Amino acid sequence: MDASALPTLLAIAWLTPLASFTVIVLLGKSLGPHGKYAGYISVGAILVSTVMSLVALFGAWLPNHPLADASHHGASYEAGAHGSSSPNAHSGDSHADGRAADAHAADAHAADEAHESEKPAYYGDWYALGQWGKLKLTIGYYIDALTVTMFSMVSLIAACVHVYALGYMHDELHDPYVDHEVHVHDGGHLHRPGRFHRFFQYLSLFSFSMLGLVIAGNVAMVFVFWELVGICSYFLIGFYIERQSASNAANKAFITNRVGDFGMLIGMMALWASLGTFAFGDLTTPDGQTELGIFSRLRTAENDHRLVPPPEMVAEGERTFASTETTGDGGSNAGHWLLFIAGVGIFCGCVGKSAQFPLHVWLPDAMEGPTPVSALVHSATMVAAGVYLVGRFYPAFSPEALLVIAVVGCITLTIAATIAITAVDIKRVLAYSTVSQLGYMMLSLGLGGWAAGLFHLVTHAFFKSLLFLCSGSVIHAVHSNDMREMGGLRRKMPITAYTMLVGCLAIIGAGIPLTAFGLSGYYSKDAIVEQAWSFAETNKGAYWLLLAMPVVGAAMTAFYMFRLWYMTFAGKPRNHHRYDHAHESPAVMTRPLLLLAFFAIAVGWTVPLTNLSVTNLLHQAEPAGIAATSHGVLLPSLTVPAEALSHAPEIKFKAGLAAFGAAMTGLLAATVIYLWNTLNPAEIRQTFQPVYRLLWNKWYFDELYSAALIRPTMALGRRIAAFDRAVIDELIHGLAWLSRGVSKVFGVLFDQTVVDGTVNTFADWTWDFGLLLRRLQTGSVRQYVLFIVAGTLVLFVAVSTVQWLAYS
Amino acid sequence: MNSTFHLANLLTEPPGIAHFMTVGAVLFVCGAMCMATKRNALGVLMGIELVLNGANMNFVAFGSQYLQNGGEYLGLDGPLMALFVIVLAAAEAAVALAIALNFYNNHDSIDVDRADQLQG
Amino acid sequence: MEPIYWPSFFFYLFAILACGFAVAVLLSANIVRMAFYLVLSLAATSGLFFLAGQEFIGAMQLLIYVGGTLVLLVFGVMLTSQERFVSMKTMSGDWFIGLMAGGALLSLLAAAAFSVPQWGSPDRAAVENLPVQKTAAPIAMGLLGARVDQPGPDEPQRGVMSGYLLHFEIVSVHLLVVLVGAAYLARAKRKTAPAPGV
Amino acid sequence: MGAFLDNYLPSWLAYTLAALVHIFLLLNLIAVGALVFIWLERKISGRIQDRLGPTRVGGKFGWLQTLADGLKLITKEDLMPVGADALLFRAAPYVSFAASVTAFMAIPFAGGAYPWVAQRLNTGVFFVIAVIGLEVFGVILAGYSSASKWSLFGAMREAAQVVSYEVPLGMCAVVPVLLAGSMDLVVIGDQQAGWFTNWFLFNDPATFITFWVYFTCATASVNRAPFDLAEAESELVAGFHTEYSGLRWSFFFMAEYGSMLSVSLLASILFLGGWHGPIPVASMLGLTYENGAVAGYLGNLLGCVNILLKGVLGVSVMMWVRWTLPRLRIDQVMTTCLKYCTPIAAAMFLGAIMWQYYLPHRNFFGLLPANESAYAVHEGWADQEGISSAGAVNMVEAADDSRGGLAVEGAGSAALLFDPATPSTSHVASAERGG
Repeated sequence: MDASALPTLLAIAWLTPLASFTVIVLLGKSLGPHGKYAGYISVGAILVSTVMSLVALFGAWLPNHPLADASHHGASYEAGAHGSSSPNAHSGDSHADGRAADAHAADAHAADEAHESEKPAYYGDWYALGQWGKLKLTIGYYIDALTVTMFSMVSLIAACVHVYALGYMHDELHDPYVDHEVHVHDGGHLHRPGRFHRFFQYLSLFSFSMLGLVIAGNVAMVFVFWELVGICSYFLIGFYIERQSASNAANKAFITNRVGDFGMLIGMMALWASLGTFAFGDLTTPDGQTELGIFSRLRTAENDHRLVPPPEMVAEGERTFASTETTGDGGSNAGHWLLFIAGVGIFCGCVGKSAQFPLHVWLPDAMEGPTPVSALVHSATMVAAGVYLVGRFYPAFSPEALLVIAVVGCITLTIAATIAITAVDIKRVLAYSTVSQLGYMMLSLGLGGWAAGLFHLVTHAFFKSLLFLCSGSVIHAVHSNDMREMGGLRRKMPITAYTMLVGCLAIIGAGIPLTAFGLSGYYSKDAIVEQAWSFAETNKGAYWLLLAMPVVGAAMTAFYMFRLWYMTFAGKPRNHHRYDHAHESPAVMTRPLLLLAFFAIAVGWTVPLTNLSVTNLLHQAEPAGIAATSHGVLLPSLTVPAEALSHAPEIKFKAGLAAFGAAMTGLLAATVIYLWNTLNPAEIRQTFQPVYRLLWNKWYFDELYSAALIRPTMALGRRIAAFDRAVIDELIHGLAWLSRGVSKVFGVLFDQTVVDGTVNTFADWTWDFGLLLRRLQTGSVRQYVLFIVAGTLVLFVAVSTVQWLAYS
Repeated sequence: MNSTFHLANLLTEPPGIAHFMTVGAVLFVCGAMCMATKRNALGVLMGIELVLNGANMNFVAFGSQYLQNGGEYLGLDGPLMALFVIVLAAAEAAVALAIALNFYNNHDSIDVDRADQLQG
Repeated sequence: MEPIYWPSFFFYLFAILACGFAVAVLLSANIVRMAFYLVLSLAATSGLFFLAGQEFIGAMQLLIYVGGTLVLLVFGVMLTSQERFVSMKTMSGDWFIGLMAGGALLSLLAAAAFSVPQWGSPDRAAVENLPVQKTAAPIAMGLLGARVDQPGPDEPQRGVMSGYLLHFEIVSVHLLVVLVGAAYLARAKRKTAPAPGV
Repeated sequence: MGAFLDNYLPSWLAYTLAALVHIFLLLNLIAVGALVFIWLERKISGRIQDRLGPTRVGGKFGWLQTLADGLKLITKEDLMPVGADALLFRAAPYVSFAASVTAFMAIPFAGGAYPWVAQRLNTGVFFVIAVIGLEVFGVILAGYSSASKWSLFGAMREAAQVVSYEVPLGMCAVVPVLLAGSMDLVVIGDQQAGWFTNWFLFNDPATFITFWVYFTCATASVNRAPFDLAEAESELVAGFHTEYSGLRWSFFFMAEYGSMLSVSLLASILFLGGWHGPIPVASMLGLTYENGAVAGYLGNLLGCVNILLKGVLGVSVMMWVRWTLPRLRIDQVMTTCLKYCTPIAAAMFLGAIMWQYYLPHRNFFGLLPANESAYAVHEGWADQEGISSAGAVNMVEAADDSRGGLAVEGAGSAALLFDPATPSTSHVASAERGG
């Protein structure tokens, strides 16, 4: 299939869920008994999406863009590593390094691609919503290997979740549905109509929104779908709207995201004000002119795709930062500052969406939604959006902005991992695990590991959706979220237990160290640690923390994941009532689990006899210019090493061992405490009481926000309301009283004499004139005709006279 | 070309727009006078018809190729307008006649001078 | 001496007929005769239309105006032809004022007609060599919305000079409304009270 | 003819002569026609009523009966009622007769390259219908000016009836115009050349029905039984001509028979192939102008005989109807027009359009392919564009079609409209047109 079919294929994949959404919205419950067929429609739509995405990947993308051999990458590592041996060289040299790497990569790629910079990408506009001056809003697409990969991943996982939800949401088909968690006034439970169709309607919209976000060709469109994703998550988290907690969680997610979006808007404005375009790629206008997109503006070919602020950005920046000092060589840093602000602004949006510190608080609360939603939110859609956007926007991030990203990611991964250790709600453990893994991704992206970060996004999506669906299966079986009431369930539900074990092994990065064999997480997590290692070696000093934290985090990951598995499936049942009640889930739920388990194992592998692997695919999409090592301008000591450098054998060796060691440590600790019960968890808890309290209360973030933001705001609001009532209202009343008095006086003095007199005089004149005209109104048609004739004559004569006077 | 009027070559010169306009003017004025002097409502109606025909004459004259002397030329607009005038005149006659008959029914008269209740 | 230009002869013939019968309409006191003269005047006018090359308009004038409208008028005359209405005298004063105004208007219009040199007689040779102009088809096309006589100024595509389709529709609807309205106005009504003071 | 004589005589004399010849021929046609028709009517009515009709005057069939009647009428005293409006009373018969004669001016009696027609008009159909409609004025004036209530009633009925029936009549006449794509009677007639399958009567079911509606309306508009309300002798003595006698009275009848003939001729041109017989004898024998002037003249003569036969046939049918059907009441007459004829005519108009749109280039109820050359639109502009289709619908289509490009070819369309190649005369011809 021709590559030009890509936009069409992906558009079909993108729009089919929208069609399903529309149908379900319009027909709703009339689709089958209690809206049962709505689920089938939705599943059908997402299956179409999946097929289309896979056709796009295997049928249209890969035949036209053959993947490079992994060994070639290896060769390029050598060259890159070579260059990195003199990191203190003049910055001009680093271009040479980058180009050396480029040259190798170019050999690997198709022969017609003369330049590494020319990454295959298809972009264009489908429809122009309008143009207001410079502001042009379009519905466009930007398709490269990343887009195709994301499409396949998102639609595949969404399809699994849809199918799974058919079984999981089966209760909603009952009419009325009894919500046992909501108590009404008379002490009974809430009875309400089932909302099966509505759930699937939201799922379809969610899929549509996420796919739209991925295919978007410009920032404005990204923002639109960004918000759509947000509102969908709002709907789904608050699906059990009658539960106070669900309602609060939905609000919390939505409002927290708004905070991040505010930053994103600032970043968008900064970019647009200086660059004047929203588009990612270069667009050709109908009159044949090329409008450069954001990426081409920021990384022009003349500058070897280095990030250099374009002149208009410098000018804009100088206007904004009038007092900025100039650098030594006479140039101004204003452009770099603006770039930094834009980057951090965009990242703010990602912080909100991907639940990074300090806006991570919404994600654990989002567990109030049904479990399939959690699976979707945590793997393929909502939170993936933030990471995806960082990856998509990567060319626009300056090294300083990247450092901010890395630091935020590092903090997030640490905090979330520590909280996960103490959580007892099975879904909350997974939620904090997600936050932590997202921190890994952000860290990797921030440290220059573009491919590593996005690779982790893909692998994590698979095993995290697997984990969530498994936990859903468990919850479905025991009707509880609390791990303390579980135990020994592997005998009751083996499929769930062992698929979840696969998920756990994948997330801790289980594999045979120093070889190319392991579960999917093994590849991606090792790549991240390698990049961190490379970064820490290049930038000495306090940057080693950015290496230490992920390694420690890996250990914690292993610990809490296996703590979860042991508490749930191993050992003896703690609550016999729930244990007796437990059963394996139906096939419609377990089959997706098996499929996802397969992917969780294998998604990191290279398909035998081919070069097909996610890593290679992502390398195809690596934005131009970021493969090279870059240096900070505002922070001259900062160097972001090229990703290729991290594959150097000595780093690989050390990082691999460190990651494996950490994971084994964590696994061992969990086994000792929760499987063998050699150490009593309660006693440990007792010993570290303050730390435990801190972790149990999630580092008091909610309390902190409440004390620092919410309560002061409320107090201020009350004060202002009191001021309103006491001062402003009284003032207005007084003024009104005064006006009334004055107008009374004026009414007598002025209105009734002057105004009325004038009006009456005019009325009298009109009356008299009317009496005069009345004589003309004879009512006789014949006289009217005469008037017309006479009028015509007079008009003629008058015009002629005037003409005669004027021209004679 | 010659705006002067020579009796001698009256029959050897083609008629121009001005000739048609003169005929139209006569019809128009006769119609207008009819409207002004006839007391019978139907007489007034006939005057209207004459007026419309006088106007039509101008449309036709300006839309005719044979009368062109380098002046204004309406082209197809001329006959089309004339056509609309004719058709609307028919409609107008129908309504006016209905009004006249109604007037006759109500007042037993068609003297328009009696229809002056609207006088000021 | 140049040969007689026959259209000119017929022009004067019809012009004299039209104007003469129009004056007869004006001067006649008898309403039925007025109608008769009007018929003749309008028929002569249609002859003038034929002379101007507008055969379709001439035929329409005969068909609609003379054959339709005026028959209707005569019909109305007959419906109301009581002895006292057939010949209604007009006041001499009215006559005087009317003739004054009318004469002034006529002289004004005639003066205006002959004041523009381009409106005078065209060149005879040029007129004689003109091909016969087909009138019906362009008018029909014009009513259907396509102007075939005047293509837009150096613009090749269609629709630059729009036709009269909309006007045609409006007139059609108008006629329908008139039909309904006339039928309503003229419908048989039972008189509830005798007319006051005949 | 005038153009021909112009080569040998002074211009004014040539055209005057030509006009006089035309008038002479037409007046003779009407006068002789009236004589024949009156005799024919008497014979037909007699046979229908199981009588012999006139038998004595002039020999075996009483063929001189009408002439004898005419002599009697000429010698009769010319009476006029006391209260009559003298001018109108005298003018009325001539108004009728003039209208009747004028209609013949535009009716062709043979077509082809040299049509036999006094004045060829490119809006011939409307002209004829319009002028036939004027005949009613004489009747109305006669009715009014007679100062007799019988006459007035008759005239009022006539006014209402004729105004109403012109609507369906015009609608019916538009259908052949639509098929031919021209209002020129010569063109319409020549479109139906060849076998009788080409007649518009058989073009499609809509036209077939239209013909009968047309015939009904034509009968009504020439004031013939069963629509002769204006003279209904059972109620109104003799209607509008109650007070007439002598020559004036005979003029009314000449006008009536003239009108009957002209509507029949119009019917035969519009629907029955005009001067083309059911079998194309003339072209089979080579009697066309391609084979010389004499052959062409003979062909035209044959055509003339043909159309006159059809006209006489039409008149005979009218007589047959008159003596067969009882007279309608006035309300029935109006009902027939407004509730039946008009809607049917409108529907048939629509039907003909649809048929033409969906089955173009087909003849004889769509069974035979049409003769393409005969269907070329003869207005002179469509020919050049290679539009060989009949009917206004296709003209519109062609105009819509940018390829056909009537309005497209900027300067070209003016040339199309005012095509000098069209076989027509210069403006001099408008002298005849006026006459």
